[in-house]
Amino acid sequence: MSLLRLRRLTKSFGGLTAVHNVSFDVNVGSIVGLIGPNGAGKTTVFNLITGIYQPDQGEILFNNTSLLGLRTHRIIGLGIGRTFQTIRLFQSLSVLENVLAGCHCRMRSGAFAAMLGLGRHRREEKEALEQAMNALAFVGLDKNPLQPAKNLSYGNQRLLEVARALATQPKLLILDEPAGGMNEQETEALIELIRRIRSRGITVLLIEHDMNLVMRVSEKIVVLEHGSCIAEGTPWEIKANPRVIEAYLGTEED
Amino acid sequence: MEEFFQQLTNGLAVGGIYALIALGYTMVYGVLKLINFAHGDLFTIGSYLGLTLLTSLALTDRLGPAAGIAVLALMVMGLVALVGALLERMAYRPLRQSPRLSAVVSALGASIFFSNTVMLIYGARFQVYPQGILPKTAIELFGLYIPLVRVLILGSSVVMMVALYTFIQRTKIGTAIRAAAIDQDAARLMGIDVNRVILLVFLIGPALGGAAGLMVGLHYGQINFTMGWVYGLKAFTAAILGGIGNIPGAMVGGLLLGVIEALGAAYLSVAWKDAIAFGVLIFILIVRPTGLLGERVAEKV
Amino acid sequence: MLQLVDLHVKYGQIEVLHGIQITVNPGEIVTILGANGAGKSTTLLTISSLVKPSKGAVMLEGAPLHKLPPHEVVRRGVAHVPEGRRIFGTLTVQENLNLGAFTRNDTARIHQTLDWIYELFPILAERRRQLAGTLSGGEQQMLAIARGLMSQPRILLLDEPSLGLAPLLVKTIFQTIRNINASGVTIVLVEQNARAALKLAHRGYVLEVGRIVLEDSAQGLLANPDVQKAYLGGA
Amino acid sequence: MLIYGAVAVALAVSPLFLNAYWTDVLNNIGLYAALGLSLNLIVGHAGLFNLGHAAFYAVGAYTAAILNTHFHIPILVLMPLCGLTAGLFALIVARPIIHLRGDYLCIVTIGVGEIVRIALINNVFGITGGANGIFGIARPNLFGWVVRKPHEFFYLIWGFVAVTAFFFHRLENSRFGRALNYLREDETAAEGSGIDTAHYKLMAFVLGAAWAGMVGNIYAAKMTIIAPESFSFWESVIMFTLIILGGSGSIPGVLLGAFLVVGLPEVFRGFTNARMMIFGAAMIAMMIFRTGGILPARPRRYTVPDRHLAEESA
Amino acid sequence: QADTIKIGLMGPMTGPWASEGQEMKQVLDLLAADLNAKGGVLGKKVEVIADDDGGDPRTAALAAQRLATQGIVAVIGTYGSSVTEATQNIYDESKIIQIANGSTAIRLTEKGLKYFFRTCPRDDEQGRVAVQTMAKLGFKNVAILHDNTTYAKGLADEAKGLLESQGTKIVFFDALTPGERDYTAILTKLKGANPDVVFFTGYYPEAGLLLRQKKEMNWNVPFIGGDATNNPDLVKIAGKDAAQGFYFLSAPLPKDLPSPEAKSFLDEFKKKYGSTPNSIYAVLAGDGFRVITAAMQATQSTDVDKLAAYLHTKLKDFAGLTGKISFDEKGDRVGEVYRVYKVDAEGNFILQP
Ligand SMILES: Nc1ncnc2c1ncn2[C@@H]1O[C@H](COP(=O)(O)OP(=O)(O)OP(=O)(O)O)[C@@H](O)[C@H]1O
Ligand SMILES: Nc1ncnc2c1ncn2[C@@H]1O[C@H](COP(=O)(O)OP(=O)(O)OP(=O)(O)O)[C@@H](O)[C@H]1O
Ligand SMILES: [Mg+2]
Ligand SMILES: [Mg+2]
Repeated sequence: MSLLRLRRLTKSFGGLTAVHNVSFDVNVGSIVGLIGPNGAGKTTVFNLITGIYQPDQGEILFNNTSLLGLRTHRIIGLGIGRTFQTIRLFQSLSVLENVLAGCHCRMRSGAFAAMLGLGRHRREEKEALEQAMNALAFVGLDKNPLQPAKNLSYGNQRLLEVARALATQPKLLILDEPAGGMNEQETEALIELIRRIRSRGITVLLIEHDMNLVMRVSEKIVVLEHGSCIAEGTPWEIKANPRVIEAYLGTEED
Repeated sequence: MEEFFQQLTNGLAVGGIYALIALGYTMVYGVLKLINFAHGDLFTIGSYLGLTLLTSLALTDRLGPAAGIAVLALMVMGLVALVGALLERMAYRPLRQSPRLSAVVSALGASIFFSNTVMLIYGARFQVYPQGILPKTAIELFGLYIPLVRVLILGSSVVMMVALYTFIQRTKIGTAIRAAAIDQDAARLMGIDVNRVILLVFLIGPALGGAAGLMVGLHYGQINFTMGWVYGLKAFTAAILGGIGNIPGAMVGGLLLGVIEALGAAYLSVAWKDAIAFGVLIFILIVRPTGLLGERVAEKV
Repeated sequence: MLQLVDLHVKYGQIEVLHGIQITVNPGEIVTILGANGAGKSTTLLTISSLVKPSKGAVMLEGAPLHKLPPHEVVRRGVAHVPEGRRIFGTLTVQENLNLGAFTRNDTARIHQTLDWIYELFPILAERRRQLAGTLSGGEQQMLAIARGLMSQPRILLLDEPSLGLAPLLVKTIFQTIRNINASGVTIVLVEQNARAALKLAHRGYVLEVGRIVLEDSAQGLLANPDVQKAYLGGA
Repeated sequence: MLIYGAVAVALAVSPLFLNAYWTDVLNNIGLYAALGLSLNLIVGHAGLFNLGHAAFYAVGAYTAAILNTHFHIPILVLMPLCGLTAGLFALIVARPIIHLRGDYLCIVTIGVGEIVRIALINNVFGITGGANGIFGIARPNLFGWVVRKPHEFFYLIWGFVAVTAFFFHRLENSRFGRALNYLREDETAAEGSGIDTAHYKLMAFVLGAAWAGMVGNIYAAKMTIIAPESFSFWESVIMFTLIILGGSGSIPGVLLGAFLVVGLPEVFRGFTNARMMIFGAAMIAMMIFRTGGILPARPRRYTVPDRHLAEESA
Repeated sequence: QADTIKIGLMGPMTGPWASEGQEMKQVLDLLAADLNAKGGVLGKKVEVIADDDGGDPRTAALAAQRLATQGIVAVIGTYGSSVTEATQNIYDESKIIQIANGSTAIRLTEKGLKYFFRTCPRDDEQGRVAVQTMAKLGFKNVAILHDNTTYAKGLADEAKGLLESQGTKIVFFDALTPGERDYTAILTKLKGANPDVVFFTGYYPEAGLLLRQKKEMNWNVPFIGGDATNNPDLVKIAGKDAAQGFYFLSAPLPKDLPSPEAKSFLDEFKKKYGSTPNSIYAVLAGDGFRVITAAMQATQSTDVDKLAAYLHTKLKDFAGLTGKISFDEKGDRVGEVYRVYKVDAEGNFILQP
């Protein structure tokens, strides 16, 4: 059963068609990789899914509801969590508060409840704190939750983004180059993490240029070039696809 | 119809001065992302310095009107540029790494400091430029009556705008200024001396403000120590209207603001003139959130 | 040629480099390996004088670089392609490249360099009028590298040049680095892709929490079991 | 905490030792402190560059003045209504402009402030009294206690400040307060974490404005005459300045800022002519001395569940 | 018990009207020094305690609080009507006599405050004189321009009502924004309305610019100004050419006062400060000072109730610097105060018969 369904998605900027007629499905519980040369339109696809851009044409269905025209925060509320290609943390806020941002959309109490210090509000705050700490523990960042996010090293900032996205309690998690700036050892840990996320019942869609990671975690891979889908299949199929080799992978020499 | 065109020329003359001040505003903003609230007071200082130099050196008597005013303008621009550079050094440079709004407060402090210093030196009373320095000639055209001075004001604003635009867009230093505006450290890695660039901007912007101050003094005759606040606010409005940081935008914004004010006064209500101008501004910003010529924000996620 | 002598660097109160010694000989490619947060980027920033050492010195051919402002360092022929690209988002691709050549005055030669750059990265030629901020992540990375090359430096500092680049392009970039080096440019390379970096480099240093723990020829490091375990994904 | 308690006690007994003038200076400081706290929500927490806050203050003050002079409704009874009208007004004007960025928003708020002031001067709807303003506003009457003298107002005003600080402190440390900080830090990231940024920006405006409207009510009661010049651009500038100077986003900072910005010129009064010049220079000096404000906001405190702390020590 | 008698002065020492306030202080300092040289009042020296109202109501309220704590018997000032208004209650509640010098708004004395007086006339009287003058000069179509300040709007409304009631046509009625430099848009619009005369009720800086720019536009319509245009700087701003022929209303200028008091005062002022006072309001502040000290002398008391009663009923035709002074039961100055002046080619203000 498909959780996310993209149909004939098209988006252009000025004269440039960044995404052209892209269709693919992401099945419930699967890990799907989205790859392609630089500028192929991968990030743009993510931005279309999360409502940062509106498609010129096409259809995006999540759990059979259309996402077209919805603002980003609504889409997140429906159960899609995301990370950004260039890290976008709340740099001067604490690690914990970054994750609490993710909890926000699952909380209800408003300004007046807070001002009056209602019990409901206090209970909710406590729960959120608990959940945020759990998310941090899940990615292994719960050691020093009150330090500002900017003090984390690059790789840990990426993990923090993942924790924040997890705190929104997504059904689908989309990751844009999560391994960027990580060394091989750290990438190994990330692979482990992605598998654990999936085993919690969360579907994952990811962009990555690290082929080691993509090939090992994905069940399905979609390849974009110049905005269009040029291949779709299992890692083995993709690795062997001459078009993908020519456009993206290059020949293995070592 | 005749009245309409007359009002249009009235508006353009006022707008020319707004534009000139707005150019300086926009330049400084462009590089430091700082709303330099003291810019209006540099304008005031320009007009007071102009008065002092004019009366004490008697330049126009010695050199004749045209040359006299030209020399005067250069002196005023030079001195105000110096004050501007000093301002940058004392009030803004120490705050370069701090939150943006802190620098805004420093700018407000500088504005208070300057205007009250002028008051202490020159007194609270209005000061008056000597009469008859500028030619009283007027052009009569299709029933319109346009004093020559106004054409000169408008003309010099346009000339300065074009010169500045060419400088910023076409020269290497200009590109360096724009780069420093975006990311100072990255600009340093290109070999750009960012402090020099900022200093340069704080020489050019205030010089333009000073020139505008002199113009106002010569043309309108009457100056006082609080006028910079009003002109500064108008120029800021003009800069935003055109898209802040954008040089032709400042020009367009300034002229447009002048015209809106004149036409608003003429056809709607004099008393509501400023409210009308702000109303139009707000409307334009709702339609075009970064001003008329403002660049789109190139931010990609 | 370039020498870091007992370099200590602090951010605020916290010291992140604790006395680093690195020597780079003319014509070499030297790579610095290290985990996240080890201080690799900080080292490069100190060389280009954007960050000032609290103790120690950076010497270029015997002259202290750390006493110069960053723009002077560039004039001495040191180009730095920084972490996180730092391209000028609201300027066009072309203007970004022009700024790379800010310190040069030989207009004719600049055009030659530009042609070479466009040949190297054809996509940039296509996008030369586009605002750099709207480029894709990888395109921005190419632009950052290209901009660094525009100054025709004697020493090139590269901070994770392969970040976010597609596999094919990573190969191209590494080949380019090799070519540039062959043309006589000295290179200091910081890379997460340690294997590729070591294949390219002549020598390497391993940095751990602000200290140099290992220094060897590239082959030596590739063969070192500790290095293999920590940076080359085991075995 | 101890220091704050001591300061609060000292403040509470101060009217006993001060003459009417200095008590009235404290009253003015209190009014600006309350205004500063309300603007702090918008500028300090949500990071929205608002230089037109006086408009909302004016709406509250005029609502109080008009209803009190026309219908003789006791002025303090009108306080919730003043908040409501100011908040509603903010909702209406802020909705179309809330998406504007930084300095564009700034000029629009200045514009709104000026439009309101000009409308008041021009006696809009024939009810604002034009440049004369509205006079003859009745003194507040609290259960038979008529508030008239400066030290009587002192307790009314500072009582209101205390309540404000208490409420806003709780608000800061809640989901609402955090949401404002998220959008200040990075709007795209906030939206991408599931926060309705437009809604929260609007709510910051509305709540801040409503509070300023209530302060307007107290101001009208204190002055018994209000006129447009009390709601000029300069007023907005003062409110803004005191926040940044004191420490944006920090309640103690804003209170201290009110003391500095409103109190210092009074202290410099001895210098008559040079007073404002010195004040301007002092503003620059203070900003350079503490670039983030004198008492900058401190990180929020959380009691992290023990489970995680245990791991830390392990 | 106190060894001096303290009299407050509240004026705009800073802000847009700072020049007015500073001159008020000069006048009072001079008069007090004079008086003290002659032995003071009730055997005590008089001390003037000046405070700054900044030309703004809230600053004024603070200044009033401050003055009220300093043991003053009376306060002179201030200039602007809305500024005065913000302080009236404070002085009244503290039982301090207030004698305003420039606040002409009608309502200030309509509140029944026992301790409030003013040496300047009211707007309604000025309005009446203005309308009489316009009728005398034979103007049929009148344009009225004010600046939306309390004072100017009040005067404009007053004149408008009177003119309309006698059937004169008002062809223009609007307000300019004070503090600007360019009024050509308004002048162009005014010209389009084709009036016989323009009555400008605002202040001299704007009046000067209006005259100057009107001249530059080559438009020769007569202008009449209210008493806020009475200031020699008007001619400096407008230039003699442009100012020539401008009419304005004012309390008689010091130079036109034949009284020996005025003459000697002016001489002394010039001796001390180098020039004669610019503002009639500064001189009116001086009259406030002289009236209150005279009342103390006459009643041999500093009791405010006695003083107020004396000023309301007993003081008759006191020889003030600006003419004879008496107060009615509201605290208003009685008698015709306003005169009409015209600017001649030399820029002198000539009293019209
Ligand atoms: N806002 C925009 N305005 C103009 N062009 C854009 C914009 N966003 C993206 N583009 C262009 O669309 C193309 C696709 O960009 P996108 O970021 O989706 O690439 P990508 O596949 O994520 O590449 P990478 O792997 O390098 O991150 C690029 O060529 C880019 O220049
Ligand atoms: N501006 C800064 N302020 C405070 N601490 C900083 C700053 N920049 C870096 N650090 C800290 O200094 C240390 C070294 O950082 P640096 O960026 O040099 O590491 P790196 O080796 O380049 O890591 P990465 O591989 O993640 O890029 C880290 O602990 C980091 O948290
Ligand atoms: Mg991408
Ligand atoms: Mg790094």
